[in-house]
Amino acid sequence: MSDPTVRVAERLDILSAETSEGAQGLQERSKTDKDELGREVGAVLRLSGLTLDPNDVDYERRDDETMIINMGPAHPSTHGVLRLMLELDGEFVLRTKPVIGYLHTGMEKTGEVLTYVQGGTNVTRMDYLSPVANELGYCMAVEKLLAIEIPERAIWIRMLMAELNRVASHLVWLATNGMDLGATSMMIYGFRERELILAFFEKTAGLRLNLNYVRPGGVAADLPDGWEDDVLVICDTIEARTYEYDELLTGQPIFRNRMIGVAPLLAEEALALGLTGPLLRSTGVAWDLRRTMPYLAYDQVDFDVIVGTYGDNFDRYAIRLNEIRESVRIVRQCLEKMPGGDYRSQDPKVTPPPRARIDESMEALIHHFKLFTEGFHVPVGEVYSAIESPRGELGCYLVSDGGAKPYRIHVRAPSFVNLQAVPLLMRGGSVSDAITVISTVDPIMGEVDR
Amino acid sequence: MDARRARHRKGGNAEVIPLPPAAPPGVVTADVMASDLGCFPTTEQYFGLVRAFKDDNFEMCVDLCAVDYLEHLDRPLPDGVAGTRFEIVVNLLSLSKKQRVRLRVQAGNDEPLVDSLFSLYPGTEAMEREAFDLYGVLFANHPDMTRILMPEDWEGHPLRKDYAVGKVPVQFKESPGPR
Amino acid sequence: MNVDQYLSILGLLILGVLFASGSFVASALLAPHKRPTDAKLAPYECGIVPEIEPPQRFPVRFYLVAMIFVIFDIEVVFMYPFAVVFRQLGAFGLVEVLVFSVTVFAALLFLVAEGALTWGPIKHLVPGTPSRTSSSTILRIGADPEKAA
Amino acid sequence: MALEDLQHNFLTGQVEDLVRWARRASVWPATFGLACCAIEMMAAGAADYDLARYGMEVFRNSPRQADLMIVAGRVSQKMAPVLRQVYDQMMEPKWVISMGVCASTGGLFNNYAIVQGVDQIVPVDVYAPGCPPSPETLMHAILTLHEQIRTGEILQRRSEGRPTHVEAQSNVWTPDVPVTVRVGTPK
Repeated sequence: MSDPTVRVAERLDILSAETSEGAQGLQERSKTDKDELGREVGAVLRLSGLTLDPNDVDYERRDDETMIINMGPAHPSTHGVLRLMLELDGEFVLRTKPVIGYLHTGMEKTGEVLTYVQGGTNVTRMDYLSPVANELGYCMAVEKLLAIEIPERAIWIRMLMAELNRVASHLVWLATNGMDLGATSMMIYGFRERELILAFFEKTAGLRLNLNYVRPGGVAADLPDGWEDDVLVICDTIEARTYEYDELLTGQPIFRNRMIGVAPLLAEEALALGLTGPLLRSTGVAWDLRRTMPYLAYDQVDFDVIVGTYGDNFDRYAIRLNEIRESVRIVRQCLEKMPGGDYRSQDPKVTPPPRARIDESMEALIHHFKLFTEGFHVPVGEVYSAIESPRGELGCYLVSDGGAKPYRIHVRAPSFVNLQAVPLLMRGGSVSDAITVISTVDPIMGEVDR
Repeated sequence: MDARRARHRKGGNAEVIPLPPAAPPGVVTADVMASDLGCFPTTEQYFGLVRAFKDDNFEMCVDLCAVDYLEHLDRPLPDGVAGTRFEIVVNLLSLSKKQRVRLRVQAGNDEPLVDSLFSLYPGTEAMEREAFDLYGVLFANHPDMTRILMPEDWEGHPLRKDYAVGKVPVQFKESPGPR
Repeated sequence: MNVDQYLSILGLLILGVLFASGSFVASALLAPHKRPTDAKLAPYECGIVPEIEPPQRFPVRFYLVAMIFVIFDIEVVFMYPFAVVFRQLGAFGLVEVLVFSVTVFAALLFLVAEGALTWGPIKHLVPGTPSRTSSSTILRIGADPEKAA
Repeated sequence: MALEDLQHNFLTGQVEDLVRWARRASVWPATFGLACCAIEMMAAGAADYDLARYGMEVFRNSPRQADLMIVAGRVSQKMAPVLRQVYDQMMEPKWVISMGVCASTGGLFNNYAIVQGVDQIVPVDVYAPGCPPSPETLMHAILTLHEQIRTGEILQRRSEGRPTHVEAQSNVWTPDVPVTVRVGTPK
């Protein structure tokens, strides 16, 4: 009797049928039509129409000269379960097609089953490097539908946590980007600094990751007392350490050869592809939602928007490194200007009453019971609210039919759109450049596949 | 609170912005929440309107998603717009004017078909494939109309309202099986 | 013909044979008897079972690199006999071997001149200014509105 | 006379303990990071919670050199056959830690897209609870695995008696594991 745990198939093609994604993958050149071939080669529409400069796209290349290979889901440097089908001519990448969906969790379907109170836990697991950004986008959409005002202190606490989360996300990017280029010590430094921030998150929200701290109507809990010197320690250490990373990486010849001038991007192409975040700013377009369409209290805080010039890998690295310093600057200003008052809106329909009052007043008990079993009702309507997450514009489109559960929740994930720049940036570079392209585009598969 | 102040608080600019000059005639507009202009083009006007917006320097198509209004065919819509089951919501953004526009296209009941925006904004290619994969909305002359998230041989479109959530009953009490 | 000169070569030969056969015997003895499954025999392609057979034709660049290796390989083979008797040959031997290696090196120079080793990516890179630091090519746009647009 | 034909007697007693001790002390994990748990696994591998103290300092990327697969994150339907393929290509003896509730039981996402529990695909040795499990929980799971290795069988890892997958329940769609890994599509 064959061992039940061993998966044998009489013919290998039965096995291969299970993991091949057929039409979603890269087909031979003879089977792909001109438009799709242009897309896979990375030709991007410019204002003057689809520019497929003939010498760039060589249709007549025969299939046996090139090799189609998988840089598949279980790959150390694809930052998660991204599968890239590459057509290689020796060492150089001719065509790329990202095949995604290997982490599709049906979060938008689960979002329709959970009430508004529980929605935060589902949304926070999308971009698992910056959970506060997801919750913030979702809660701002719900609050716009509810049309309630949240107290001053909640606004500033949200800004503080969002910026700390941006620093943590960029630190992980620096770490994995360093490891992709062989600087494994950067991996250790990056995660060492991040532990400081995670310790503070654990102290305020009780969890290191997936905090569910930002809730519709304000914040789950007030900041722990003595949080000022925690945040001060974080700001000083990380500010000093960024100069250490600068010293470690920027002067390093291998790092420079693999990052400077590799995978340049034009502003026109970035806008046509709908890219946002550090990818768009690296091409010189100064678009940062915190500055151009300020939300929360970003207009009362002084910070710089970092913009690149060449749009190549090095610019994206420089942008993210300096954005850490900007975020630390914002955190310092939040530290000074943090107002007093309550941390959650006092509207009983939205915020559950404090535990102590439940035993005293019957009405508080009813509110508590209704809020946590059925959740609060949101008036009919639809809204799109967008914030600036570390990877770009994170939008939340919410449709409510008056019930306690969102009728439709769609999260516009910045990584999902930024991933479309990968064929364009990889075209013509070598496979080692492909690794740096994936790293600087910084896709998070939880957010891409939702 | 006067309407202008209310509108501003909802995230949009003070007043509703006008339609671009080159827009096809007869497009119904409405004051849509948290966006500077809400348009309800029909499937015929859809492509022309988006091209008009693109020429009126709306440089970026930020978001495109489908919504399934199976239980709410009679939802509140501006007059002159017949609500169908599927609806495509497109979000355009103008970086120079700092404005957002939201288009809601009624895409039909059982065989939703809308023409693709790929030739205007190549960035919508993946979003349209996702709308096709999860909702079954077809996009005319889209370069690669295949599934993007679900496995290739998956039947059905999961995010439709008549598709079960696929919950597996969880045994809490003394569960008979090993798990 | 004194034999002891070749004794060391014989010993080396025997050791080589022993090592080679030894590993086969050990693996036959200690390896688990299960036949490797189809999956284990299939090449590892990041978790995807490969369906398309990789083409047998390889780009010509790899062949040129192999040629460079062969040049140096031949050169070293001819150096062995020289190394055994280089003391008796004296200065003449040294000059002779230098001339030989210079002529072989010329072949390498020709190949490198032909661009066998310059594999630069097809897409030309943006000529970055050498002195780029992490803050030289970025622009800091402050809060003043006219610069931010 | 292969390792598996060792008669458990006095003579070979010490050899088995030596082999098991050696294996326990140098288990190399294969990076199978899927979602949020992968970030916590990396944090566990980094400086503060250092996995190197258990002899696991290097995360092997190819299954040919890995002994342990830490399934860190939620396994989607599209990922199931890939996970099974990587598991099959791992060298014997191999172990599996199912890290996080999403890998162990589908966790928060009880829907069409997630395989409800990775033990429907690969036989799992240790389940680490938590969403995501903090690095300490992961280390606790690793230590329990070490105990299992130290006291377990040398090669007969999967005794027939212990069921490795969900029995077929009539009313519920069940994946017919293990040959065809693609789980059915619920209606």
